[in-house]
Amino acid sequence: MARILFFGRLSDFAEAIEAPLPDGVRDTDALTAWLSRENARLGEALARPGVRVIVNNAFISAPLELSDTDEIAFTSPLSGG
Amino acid sequence: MARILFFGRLSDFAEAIEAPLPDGVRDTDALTAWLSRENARLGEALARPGVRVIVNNAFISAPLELSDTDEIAFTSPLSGG
Amino acid sequence: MGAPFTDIEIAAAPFDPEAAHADFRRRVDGAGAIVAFTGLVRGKTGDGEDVSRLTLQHYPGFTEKEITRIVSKASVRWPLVGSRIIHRTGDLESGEPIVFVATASIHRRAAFEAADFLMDYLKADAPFWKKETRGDNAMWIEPRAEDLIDKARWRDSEGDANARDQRDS
Amino acid sequence: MGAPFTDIEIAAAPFDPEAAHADFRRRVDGAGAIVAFTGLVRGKTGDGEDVSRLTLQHYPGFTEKEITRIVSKASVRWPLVGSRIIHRTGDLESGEPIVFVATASIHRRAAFEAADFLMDYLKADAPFWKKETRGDNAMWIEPRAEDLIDKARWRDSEGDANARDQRDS
Repeated sequence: MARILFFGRLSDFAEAIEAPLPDGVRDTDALTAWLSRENARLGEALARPGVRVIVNNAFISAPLELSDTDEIAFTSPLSGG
Repeated sequence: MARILFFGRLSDFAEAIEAPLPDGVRDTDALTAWLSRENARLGEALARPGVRVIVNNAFISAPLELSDTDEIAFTSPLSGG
Repeated sequence: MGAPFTDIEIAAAPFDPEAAHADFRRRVDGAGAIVAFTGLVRGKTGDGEDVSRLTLQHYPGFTEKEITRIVSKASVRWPLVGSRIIHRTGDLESGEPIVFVATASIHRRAAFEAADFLMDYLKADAPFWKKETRGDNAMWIEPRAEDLIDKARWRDSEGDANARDQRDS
Repeated sequence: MGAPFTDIEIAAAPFDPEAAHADFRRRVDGAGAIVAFTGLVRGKTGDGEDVSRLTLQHYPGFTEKEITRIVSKASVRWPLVGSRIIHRTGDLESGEPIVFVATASIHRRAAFEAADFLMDYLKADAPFWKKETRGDNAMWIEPRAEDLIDKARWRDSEGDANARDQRDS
């Protein structure tokens, strides 16, 4: 089961998801596209500047291949401590 | 009555004095000379570099005239807080 | 002096900075200097508007990992006896402690600089998301240019800071 | 924000830094940042020799006056909500708090800089005389070049420090 999490502004539009990756979703870009189709308001928020993706506790800087054991977090710009 | 106080290293050699100024002592230099005559070990300590004199709660930078209402403190270099 | 200890705590409920300080002080045997920073929720924004509530979100596991990474940077740079960080999450009211950072070292300059550094890095890099509620209006706070400038202060003086650590407290 | 308050205390007996911090925190309504420095007596000198006792002498009246003057400098330079200084005198054992300096401001940079400044000035200028006892040997401590260098850090950056105060905490 993949875990998909949302933080900051993004958490206003979606709850955490614990499920197998959707059919045909093999990387983070595809997952973003899928989430945006399923949830238009989340899609708008994901398209804003500063959104970053964390896979298995590390920020990614390029699209990353995903599997069903991954934890993927979508984050709006962090506010800091 | 003048009050004469000693701090730091100087306090090892003399206790506070509360008395009229000695005869003929009209300024801080004369007081230093009188104290050094009365107490040789104090005199040696007063001659060391860094000794400063405080009259009525202010450091003095030149010999200062004294009267019997003054508080005069002789201090070795302060260690700081 | 052995390896420095580090305590990192994400607190979902109000915490007591003085209890944290007392506990920290008991543990920093041999230190000559403790610097403690306590951040308090302010009831007003920069523009003087009232904030009725501040809500902090964190990413359990990842937030702790990132803070640990920040503390490691400080431990490499300054000879610390120990450090302690407590950061609130959840809903906070005006006046409540939101962050506590304590550092201990043999010498005071290292303790001051490390605490200052930790706060700058926490402000810029720690994974927290803040929502301010003003009346009926809630808004997510994005990072401020100032926080990135504060962090950048530490970039070009690495050698300098190390040289200064060697002095007495 | 009204005029900053200042508490200066010369303590002949051990004091509790956490009680002082709690009391200070209660009084700094509206502050966003508290920085507290606690200095502890170290059981060893810079050369690793054991110190069995530290004795501090002050000049009642004059010492308070000089510390007040130092705090006034900080209050002019940084927008403080308040500050508190406690300094021990008398005989101190290893591990005992010797000095506590707390500053509060709306913003963290001002609180950090003011506390750091106060410690540098206290170290260099506050009228205290210290005697270290090592075994049967007692010696008066004279000021160290480092303390004068620390103080000199604040000389040529007055404009800079003021500019930085304006930023948000």
